[in-house]
This record gives sequence, structure tokens and C-alpha cells, in this order.
Amino acid sequence: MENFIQQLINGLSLGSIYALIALGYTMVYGIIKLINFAHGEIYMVGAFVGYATINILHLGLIPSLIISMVVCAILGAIIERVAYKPLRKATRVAALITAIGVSFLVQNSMIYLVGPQVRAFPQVITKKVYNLGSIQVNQTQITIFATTIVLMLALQFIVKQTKMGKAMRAVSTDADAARLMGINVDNVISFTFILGSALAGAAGVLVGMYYNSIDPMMGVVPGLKAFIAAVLGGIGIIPGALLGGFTIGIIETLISGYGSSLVKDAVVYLILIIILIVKPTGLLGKNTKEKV
Amino acid sequence: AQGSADDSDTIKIGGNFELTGPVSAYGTAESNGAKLAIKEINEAGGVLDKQLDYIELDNKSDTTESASIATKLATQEKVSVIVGPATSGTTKAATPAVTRAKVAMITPSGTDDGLTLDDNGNVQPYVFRTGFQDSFQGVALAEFATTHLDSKKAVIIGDSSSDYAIGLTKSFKNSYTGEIVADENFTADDTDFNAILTRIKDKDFDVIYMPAYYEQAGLIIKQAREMGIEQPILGADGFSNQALLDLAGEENVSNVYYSAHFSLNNEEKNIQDFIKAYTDEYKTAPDAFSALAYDSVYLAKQGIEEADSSDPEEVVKALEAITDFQGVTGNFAIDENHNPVKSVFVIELQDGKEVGGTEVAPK
Amino acid sequence: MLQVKKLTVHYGVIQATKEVSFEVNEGEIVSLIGANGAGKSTILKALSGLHRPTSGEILYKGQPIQKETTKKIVELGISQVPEGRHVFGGMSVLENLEMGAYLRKDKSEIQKDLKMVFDRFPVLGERKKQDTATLSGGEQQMVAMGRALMSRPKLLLLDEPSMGLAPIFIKEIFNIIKMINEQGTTILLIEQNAKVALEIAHKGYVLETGKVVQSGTGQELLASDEVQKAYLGG
Amino acid sequence: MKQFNKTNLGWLIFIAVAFLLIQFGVSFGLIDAFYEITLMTILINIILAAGLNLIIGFSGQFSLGHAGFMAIGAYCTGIMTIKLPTLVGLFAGLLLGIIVASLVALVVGIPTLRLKGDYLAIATLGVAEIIRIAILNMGSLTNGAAGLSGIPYLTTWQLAFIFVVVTLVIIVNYIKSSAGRATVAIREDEIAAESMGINTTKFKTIAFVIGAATAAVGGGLHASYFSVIRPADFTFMKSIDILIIVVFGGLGSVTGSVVAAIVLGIINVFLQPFGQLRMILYSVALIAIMIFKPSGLFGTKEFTISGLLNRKKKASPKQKEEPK
Amino acid sequence: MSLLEVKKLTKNFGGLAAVSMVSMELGDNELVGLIGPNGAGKTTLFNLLTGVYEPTEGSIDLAINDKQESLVGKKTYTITDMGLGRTFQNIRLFKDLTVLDNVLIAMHAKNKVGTVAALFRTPAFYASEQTLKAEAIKLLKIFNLDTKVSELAKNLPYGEQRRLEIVRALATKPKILFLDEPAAGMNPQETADLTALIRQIQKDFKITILLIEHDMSLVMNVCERIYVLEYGRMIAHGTPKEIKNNKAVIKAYLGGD
Ligand SMILES: Nc1ncnc2c1ncn2[C@@H]1O[C@H](COP(=O)(O)OP(=O)(O)OP(=O)(O)O)[C@@H](O)[C@H]1O
Ligand SMILES: Nc1ncnc2c1ncn2[C@@H]1O[C@H](COP(=O)(O)OP(=O)(O)OP(=O)(O)O)[C@@H](O)[C@H]1O
Ligand SMILES: [Mg+2]
Ligand SMILES: [Mg+2]
Repeated sequence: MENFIQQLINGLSLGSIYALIALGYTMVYGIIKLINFAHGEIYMVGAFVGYATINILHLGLIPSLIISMVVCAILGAIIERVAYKPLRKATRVAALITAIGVSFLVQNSMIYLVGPQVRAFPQVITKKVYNLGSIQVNQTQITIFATTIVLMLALQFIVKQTKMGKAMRAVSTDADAARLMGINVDNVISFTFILGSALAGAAGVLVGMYYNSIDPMMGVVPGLKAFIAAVLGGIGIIPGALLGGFTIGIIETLISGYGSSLVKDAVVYLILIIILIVKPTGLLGKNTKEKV
Repeated sequence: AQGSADDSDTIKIGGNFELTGPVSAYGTAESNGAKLAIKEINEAGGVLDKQLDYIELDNKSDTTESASIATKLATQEKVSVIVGPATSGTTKAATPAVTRAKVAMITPSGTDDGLTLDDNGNVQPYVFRTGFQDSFQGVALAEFATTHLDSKKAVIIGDSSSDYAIGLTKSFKNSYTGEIVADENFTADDTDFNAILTRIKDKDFDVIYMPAYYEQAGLIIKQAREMGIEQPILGADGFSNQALLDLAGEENVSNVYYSAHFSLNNEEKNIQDFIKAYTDEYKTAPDAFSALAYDSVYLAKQGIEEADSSDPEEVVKALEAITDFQGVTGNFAIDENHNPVKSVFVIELQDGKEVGGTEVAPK
Repeated sequence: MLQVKKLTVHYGVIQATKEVSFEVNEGEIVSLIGANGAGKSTILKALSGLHRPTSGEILYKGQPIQKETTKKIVELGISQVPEGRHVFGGMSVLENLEMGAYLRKDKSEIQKDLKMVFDRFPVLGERKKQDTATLSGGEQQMVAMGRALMSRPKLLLLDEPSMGLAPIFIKEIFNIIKMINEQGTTILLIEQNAKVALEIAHKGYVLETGKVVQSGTGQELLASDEVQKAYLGG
Repeated sequence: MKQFNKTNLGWLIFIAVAFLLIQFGVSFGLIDAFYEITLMTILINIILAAGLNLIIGFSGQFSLGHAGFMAIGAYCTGIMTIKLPTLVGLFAGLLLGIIVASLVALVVGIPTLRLKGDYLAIATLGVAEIIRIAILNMGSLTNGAAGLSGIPYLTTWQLAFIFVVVTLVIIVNYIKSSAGRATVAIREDEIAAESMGINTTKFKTIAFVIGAATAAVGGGLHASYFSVIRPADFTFMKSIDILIIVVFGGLGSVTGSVVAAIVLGIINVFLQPFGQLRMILYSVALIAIMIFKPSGLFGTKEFTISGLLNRKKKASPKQKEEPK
Repeated sequence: MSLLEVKKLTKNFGGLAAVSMVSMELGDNELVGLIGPNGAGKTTLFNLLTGVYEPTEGSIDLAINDKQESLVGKKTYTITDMGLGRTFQNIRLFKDLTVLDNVLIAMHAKNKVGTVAALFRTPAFYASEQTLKAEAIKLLKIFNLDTKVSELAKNLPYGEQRRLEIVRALATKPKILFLDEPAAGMNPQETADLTALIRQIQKDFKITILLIEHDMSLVMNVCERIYVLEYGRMIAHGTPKEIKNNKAVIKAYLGGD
């Protein structure tokens, strides 16, 4: 039993990492319907910026986190303006390919600049471990979990309640009509990217610190898993990212813990497909048919 | 075969490495090692009074691309010998190409037994290596686990996505005399190993055998030690990189053993010279990959010298006949199966420091 | 209030309007009529800055606005109910109406206007929380009208507001248009329902294949033979 | 009737000329061993891209799982020809690959093709990963992560060329048939298509199965030419590579896919000497191409022989950009 | 026996009864109107009849060869195949395809030449393609669209798009044709032309038409009978004359003069 609880905790902490990345993913998707494949790479850049500020500028965690979020926000805004904006009217697949191109570009530029090797992320805070019987939780796990929940609530608030959030949703359904309301559509989309990228930056630093390992390819798999988590939860739905992330994290962990780690990913995908067949728009997606 | 014409004033060496893609960390380290060797050789006057012209192409960690550039190097660039690639898969993919073109290929770190021997046990005539083969290393480590660590029960935590780790697991399993209580797997994409560690934590065992590269091994060691798993951890040459210590945190790297090609602490002059030259050039310490690639270039040089020709087929013959290569990863001869004859040296780490080494000679 | 001078608009190589000129005075209702594809909606898009004209001038209160952003134009007090409704599906009726007041800061006044809209369109009051995507066509048309009113426009551009509405509601809509106008909003109206449109209009323009071919007061146009034949089915 | 025969004849001549040109190049050493590898890569990519284009470009179903079906074909052919290293073995392997891939596509297609857009993309991606992991775990049959090596070298470029022609003819004829029009209607508007009496599930599944079968052929040829296959060769990134060809050529343009496969193959050759810079240059090129030509080289249009024959006939109406 | 018989049909969306306890009948060769205020449930009723939505309750039966067959639970494409064609309130053409392709697609279900013939391009395939095309062009001609066969549907003006939708629905060879606001967005002159056209196709093709329309000049002119919906319920049914004078209809829909 204790073992099971420990595995659940392992699953939740892995899941909160997926969720943390998935939040930005799903928000950007929700507004401009773009699968921003470069999201994982922005997360990677965030981790490297954190590495640089801590290692080279010798700053503490909080300032590093902020700097990393700012840098990523700027990067996100630039990417949007240069690569995505010209494709607003293009097909979604074309935009997807561009996003993949950006993802390749960021990844390989990073390999070119800093080399492909892994680096150890500097440990700025001492890692406390809490023991409850034989169950262990460490401080970073709690931090990441809490951050994920808080950010989810904050994002949900921004999108549902604030004026900017409403403008974002309006832009997402009908950009021309949104213009007629006096909304500056370009700014709203930039804001969306800035917010999403800042989130990715924060995730990069936190995860870098948690696993203590960063490299230019580190964004690929979490990026993909986060995308899957977002889809599983119902893409575009912010609480869905959280739910999807947790679900995948827990399933992965339980399969490794009790089944065979060899087929972990296959089983995750199988469960995912089954869930989608039962609920074609994800766990939280509304199962409405298009009104004709 | 189309050898490079003797009247040209350079000798071409090809490099086929993973400079981008999933395993670019190893390919890049090897590229660095190879380039350093080329530079040294040229500064020392070259080979057969000719400068070496090093032509390096990126195989994107991809088999098709590896076959393609191996062909390009052998047939269009007309190199005398190719060094690389870093992994078994890309090496195998390039094998038909170099075989057709009759050019030797020296892989620094392709470890699969089947690289130099085909399925029928015939030697692949154009493939050589400077690293260990899996069976050899796995057997040596199994023996080390029994005789030096007194282990009776082992847990395996292996990388199921790399043929390197799978080969090592297989040969370890075949020759380990104790009991294997658990065989856990992960993939190179994983960063979170808590699930499998939680699973083995309460099992009764006295050694963890961990065929994996340093990226994951470092994280597993860290997560295991933080979880309170204190048993000795035994790995292979994939551990041999400073990043292992950084990732795991030096305080966590105790009771860790791995088989190595060389030790940074080795006092021998050629090794210290290499470490210094490499560190000067790249601002980072060499690892097993760069050392093996460095040796591969020198092996190629020796082959050309002994052939007294840059004709690829002559070089192949000379390589087969090498009996006394002296490299930073050991002194060895090339055996009839194109593998180096060298012994495994197991390094012990305590608190992140090398505290000793044991030579395990193959049986 | 609004002067359009020699407005020419292209979609790629297709020329949608050709040197169209017309004028809207403060306090008027002006109707644009014309067959399908005559370029009526195109003119409204140019007025709102959604589509850049190739040449020509648009003066609003004497100022050229043909190069302004839509945001600026909305701020100046020009609001549009686009053809085909374009409501924000996925947002509730209330949120749609709030979007109409996006640029306004006067919270209490906004509340008043909301109430005004619900008074005019009681169905919307009942469906405040419903997702607009699931409303019927006519209900969506009301949302679009209400939304435009929420910006308190000085000049309201209406693109076929009666399309798809029940007869009883068409009358209602035109009453509302008249009422809004009487309360001081200038209106530029595009309608297929030429008869009703000209009846309430102070002035009308007839558009054919991108050109103004006829103009006059509402009554004059109603009486004209050409208009009778081409647009009134008589 | 006359017009049709003229076009068919035109294509026949076109194909024959292409074949002879390559043959000439090979015979006179213009196409050496290295260019032959490039040629093979291009030919195989044409087969893969044409099949994926049928799924994505014509039926409008977003599949990210092409690499999975390619893996099935590669392993079936690999295993079969290792046991039976003759042309018979090769054809048996390809056939087996087609059958297995089609069956898998059928079984997973029927339930998952109900999904829309990105949900379908994720489901197909999952299917491909499941296939890959299954292969990874099949023990000595597939040899796990190390994969199969020493697969007999039985494919020649001539054989691949024939397969390309056959694949393209099948796909084009299918698209031009009544069933093909039904398929395109699904892409355009599923609800309207259904109201026209089109069984959308059926035609989506057929397109998916044909696509999977061609992927298996591509995979089989790959295995037999490159002689080494590993599960790592058939990851999600492989699906993306093929997707790039399809989008670059134009969704819904078979000739576009052909041209894109050739162009990207050539670009790859030019970028090879750039080492670590090559992927940077490649991605910049990719982004630039998409920005300047978002609908791909050909859009939904086709290069046609009849178009060549009747140059004077007015050009097809200029395509406007699609709304998002 | 009537051609189509609908009994106690109900559709709830959450708490909203968009259609409730609606019964109606359609006979052979009839032209029937369906009117009602915005949001009354007219389009929803069409969607129920054509299988786009599943009814919450009630039955729909179609007479085929003197047998009643239930349409409830059948897929849209099956229902189309059984002889129910439709147009959409918000035009749903295959926008990026040509006018001709739009029509050819609609003929698909009734096309006899198989895919195998197409794959091998047998003479039968070419022949059938020719006949299909000829048939499609004949249909287009009736609606004056035969000069635009190779235009993309989205480039047609609105009125022509509406007409193309009707052609496309006719091409499925329906026994019953449902038209959802065919005159929306047309001016009175165009509406008058359409009125004549609808009457003509009903005669020429010998089909039954059920028509939703807010333009009374059209409805009152062509319909033999009219059903009136309000809040999902059938509040009246009768000849145009009866409906015009029905108090409830005037109050809910027509508006009093
Ligand atoms: N986005 C577009 N791209 C290309 N051509 C367009 C576009 N929008 C409109 N057109 C063309 O411009 C011309 C004018 O169209 P517009 O929509 O202004 O007509 P309209 O008078 O509003 O007609 P309707 O009564 O049908 O609404 C038409 O020929 C139309 O086909
Ligand atoms: N998918 C749906 N989900 C929720 N409510 C719906 C849905 N479809 C329709 N409704 C509701 O059902 C009612 C009937 O809608 P319907 O579209 O059938 O009206 P209608 O009679 O066609 O009106 P109009 O003449 O305005 O087109 C409306 O109140 C609408 O909001
Ligand atoms: Mg218009
Ligand atoms: Mg309706």
C-alpha cells in the first residue's frame, strides 16, 4: 500500500511536469489553434537561461526564474512575429510545419552554440526530503506541483475573467469580428505567445532544477508528452492540461511500477487511444456536435 | 578500388559522425577527439610526408544518412580510411557502403558484437573498432560483480532503447553466476526513474548492474541515492564522462564502479599529454568517446604508415596486421575479428573521486 | 459625417468596387442596395479597415481614415454588424455583448446599455448564459446587433441585418433601427429587402457591379422604374 | 475519349523518358554509388509521401502515424528476405507487409477515424508508437533495439522506380474515380459529404488503408536497399519528415509530393557538407518555404500532361488562400 | 400511406426542448412549407429528419416499396441514399472544388461503376464518367449554372451558391428535398426567380419538397400546405390561406398589420 502511495506521488510529480509544460501549449492552441511545436524548445531555452544566470551571473533562483521567463517571453514574441504571423491565413498544417521548423531551428542552434552534451543544472536550493513512514516527498516535487496548480488557476482566471482573456477568446473564434470590437488582434496574439512562452521558461528552470540535467534535446520528449497531455485533457481547455498531465504521469508511473517498463509508452498510448475513442474531444472537451 | 592517387600531396581521412540528432553528444565528442588527433599529426609532419585532409560529414544519427555519407566519403571524396560512426546502428548501416567501396571504417564506440562479424561468423572485412565489444565487456563486468563485489543477487536497470545497453545486458545475464532478481528498463528519453527505483527499493539484492550512457546513469544514480538505495552500482564505459558526476552530484557517486578505457588520473605521459591537449583545445575534459576517436585516427595513421600507401585496400591489410598499437585507451593488437585485444579496467568512485582501479583480464 | 470618394477595392486581381463615391450626413439613415456580388459588403469592410482599398478616400468628420486600424476606427465611433453575424461562438451571449463594449471604460454606463439591449431583445436576456454557437440563426443576428450597440456607435454600419429573420422580427429590427437613429446614431444600411430599407432611409444608393449607378432619397428610389424592376420584383 | 488516351500516352512517354535518363546517368557514371543512394531515398520518399498525401491531403485526415506502417513493411520484408534471400522472398515480404499494414490500419482506422483533427493526429501517433514498441519487444524475431542487419540487398533503383510508378498510378486513378471524389468531399466538409450520401467512415478508412499499404511498400524497399533497420528509424520524427514532404509539395497534389521529394532530396545533398550547420540551414529553409509558399509548391493543383498539351487553354482559376 | 410520417418527435439540448412532440406527414409530390419564429426548431427538425441529430424521442418513417422503414438511428448517408436530400441554412458547399465536382460528388452514391474499374481505367470507367458529367451539366443548366462548371464554388456570388446547393441536393436523386431558407440573402427579384424554379423542379422531378423560409412571398406562393413551429411545438397546420389568418401564427410569427 505504501508502495502504491509512493508510486502515486511519483506519478503526480512526473504528471505535474507534463502539466506545467502542457499549460502553455494548450493556451496557445486554444487561442490560435496552432500546435506550437516549438513550445518544448522554448522550455529548453528557459532551462539554459536559468543555467546561465545561476552559473555565470550567480543569481538566486527567483531572479533566475524571472530572467528566464522574460527571455523566453521575448523569444516567443519574436518567433510569433517572424514565423507564425505571416501564416495566419494559411492552412493549419502549413503553420504546423513552420512550428516544426522553428523547433528544429532553436534546437540545432542551441546544439551549435553550446554543444549537444548534457549539463548538470546548478543546485541553488538544498533539497529537503520529507519522510512519512516510508513514503518520501521532496521539496522540489512539492514546489513543482504547487506551481502547476497555481499557474493553472491563474491562467484560467486570465482567460475566463479578464478583459484580455475575453479578447483572446474572441480572437480565437473570429479574428475579423474581434477587430470590429476594437481589439488589436496582433497584440492579443503576441500576448498569448508571451504568456505561454514565459510559462515554458518557468517550467524549464523548475524541471532543470528538479532533474538536475539539461541539454538542447531536452524539450523534444516533454514537448510531445505535454502535447499529448493537452489533447487528452481536451486541447485548448486549461484545466484539461492539468488533468491530462496528471493522468499520463500516473499511468506511466504505475505501469513502470507494477507492469513492465518495457511497454510503458505503448500502454500509455493504448489507454490514450481508448480514452479518445470513448471521449473524442478529450477528458474535459465538450462532446457537442457541430450545429448545422 | 579507387585509391587516392599517389601523386596528390594530401591523404584524405573521412569522418562519419553523429553531429546532430539524438546521439549527437557522443558523435560530437568523437569528432572533437578525431580532429585533435588530425591536428597533432599534421603539426608533427603528417603521414608519409603528406598532410592529412580530414573530411567530416554529419549522419544526423540516422542510418540512411550514415550509409549515404559513407558512400560519399568512400567513392566521391576517395578517402583512405573512415573513422566513425559512434553507434552500432549507424556503423552497421555504413557497412555495406564501405564494403562495396573497399574502404576501411574504424568505429570508436560501436560495441555490438555483430559489427565486425556477420551472422554466419565471418569477419566483416572492412570494419574495425577500437572500443570494447559488448560480450567482452559484459562478461568482464559479470566476473567483477562476483569476484570483487561479492554479489549474489543483482538488479539490472538497463536502457531498452539502445542496442549498446541491450548487448551489455545480454552478455552480463549470460555469464553472471548469481541470481538476477529484477530486470528493469527505461528508454533514453526518460528523466524520471522514481517509478522503477521505488519498485526495486525493497527488493533484496547486493548490486545494481546499469548498462546505460552517462546521461541517464547520472540521473538514476542521483535519484537512487536520494531514495536511499545504497547498493553498489556497476556500469560500463558509457559511464565514462565528467557529466556523470555533475548530474548525479558528487556526494551521490559512491560505491560506483565502471569499466573504462582510460583514467583521467592515469600518470602515463601519453595519457596526460592527451588530456592536456584536449582540455586546452575544447575547455572540457575528454571522455571515453573522444579518447576512442582520438585513438581511431592514430590507428588509421599507423595503418597508412605500415601500408606505406594511402591506397584504401592496402590500408585495410595493414590494419589487420597491427600488433602493437599504443593509444590513450590502452595498448593493443587487432585480432583476427578486427577487435582490439585489451583488458577491461574497472574504476571505483567514492564521493565522486576515482579511488582505485582493477584490471579484469578477459578469460 | 462620412464621405467616400472614388473608392476602389480589389481582392487580389478581382476588382470588387470601382470608384464608388457617396456621402452620409449626421443623423441620417442611408441605404446601399444592389444585387449579390455588387460590392456592398466590400465597402463596409473598407470602411471598418478590415480590407484596405486600392485607391480612393474615406473621410470621417473630415478626417481621412482609409489607412487607420480597425481599432482606431472603432474608437472614432464607427461600429459594424457584419454580414453573416460573426458572433463569438464558444462565448456566452453576455460575454458577446461585453465584447461589444471592449473599448469602453465606463462600467456603470455599460450596465445600463446591457439592460437596454436586453429590453430590446428579450430572448437574449433569457439566454444570457447560453453558448452563442448553439443559438438559432435569428438569435445570433440579435446578438450581433446588440453587440454593435454596446459600443455606443456614432455611425452604425449594418450589413443585411434582416437576413434570416422571421417576418415579425424584421419589422421589429427595422423599428429598432429607426429608434436608434432617432436617438442620434447615424446609420449606413445594406439590405436585400430593398423596399423596407428604402422606406426608412433618408437617402439611398444603388450599386451595380462595383459602381454607383443611381442615387436619391428613399422615396425617389422606391418610385424609380429601374429600381422597381431590378430590386423590388415588380 | 481521345483526350484521355492522349494524356495517358503523354504520361507513358514522360515516365519512359525519366527512366531512360536515369538509366543513361547510371550507365555513364554520372549517377555514381552516392547519387544512387540519393535517388533511392527520393524514390522511397515519393512512395511514402504519395500515400500520406492521400490520407492527409485528399481525405483530410490528419495522420502522424505513417512511420508505424513503414516499420511494418520494413520488418516484414527484412525478416522475410533474411529467411529467403531471393526476389521471391522480396516480393513475399512486400506482400506480407502490405497485408499486415492494411490489417492494422483497418483495425485501428475504424474506431479512430471518427476523431477529428488533432485528436486523430495524436491517436495515429500513438498507433505508430505502439507498433514501434511492439517491434522493439518481439525478441529474436525483430532483434529489439539493435534491429535487423544484413538484410539481403535485393532492391535496385529500377525496381523501386517501377514501384513508384505503380503506386502513383493506383493513387491517381483512385483519386480521379468517383470514390476519390467522395474522399475529397470528406476533406472539404464532412457533414455536407455525409448529406450527399457518402459513407464517410468507409472512405476515410479506405484512404487510410491504401496509405498504410503504400507506406509498407516504402518501408520494405528501404529495408531491402539499406539492409539495416532499427525501431529508432521509425519514430515520430520519421512521420514528420514525410509530412514535411507532403506539405511542401502541396496537400492534395500528388505531383507536388513527387517534386517535393526530389527537391528535398537534392537540398539534403547540398547541405551534407555543412556539419552541425546543416540542420540549422535546413530549418531556416523550411520556415522560409512555408512563409513564402504556405500552400506548398503546387497547392492542390497537379502538374498535368494535358496541361502541357493544351498550354493555350486558360489557366485554372487563381487559388485564393484558404481561411484558417 | 404517406411518404414520410413523423410522430411525436422530440429533441432536447440539455434543458432546452428544441423540438417537442412534433408530428407531421408528407405525401408524394407535395410542396410543403415549414415556418416559425427564429429559434423555433425548424433547422433542428431538418437535422433530425436527415440523421444529423438523433431524436430524444419519437419516430420517423419513410415509405419504401409500400413498406414503412424507420429512419431513427440511421446514419445520414444511409438516409440520403434512401431518398432524402437537403440544403443547409449556412451554405455548406465544397468550397474549394469546382461547381462540376460539387455536383459529381453528390452523384457518387448512385454511381454504378466500381473502384476496380477506375483503378484500371477500363472503358466502362471512361464511359460512366462521361455520362455522369453529362447528367451533372444537364442539372446545372436548369439552374443557369452550366456556364460556371469550372469555377470554384467559393468564388460564386451568394445567390448562385444557394442555387448550386439545390442542384447538389437534387443530384442525390432524392424523393424528398429539404430546403433550409433557400432565399436568404436574395433580393425580391431573385426570390421571385427562385420561386418559379422551385415550383418547376418539383414538377419536373416529381419530388416532394419541404421548405423552410422566412420570406412569405415565396412560402405563400408555392406551398400547398404549411406547418408552423413555435418553441419546438407545432402550433398550426393548414393551407397558406388558413395560416395567413391564423391568430396564433400572426401573433407569433407574421406580425399583425
Ligand atoms: N474574400 C474575397 N476574395 C475574393 N473575392 C471576393 C472576396 N469577397 C468578395 N469577393 C468578390 O467581390 C465582389 C463583391 O462582393 P461583396 O461581398 O462586396 O458583394 P455584396 O454586394 O455584399 O453581395 P451580397 O449581396 O451577396 O452580400 C464579388 O464579386 C465577390 O465574389
Ligand atoms: N446543438 C445545439 N445545442 C444546443 N442548443 C441548440 C443546438 N442546436 C439548436 N439549439 C437551440 O435549439 C433552438 C432551435 O434552433 P434551430 O436552429 O432549429 O432554430 P430555427 O427554427 O431553425 O431558427 P432560425 O429561423 O433562426 O434558423 C434554438 O433555441 C437553438 O439555440
Ligand atoms: Mg454582402
Ligand atoms: Mg434555422
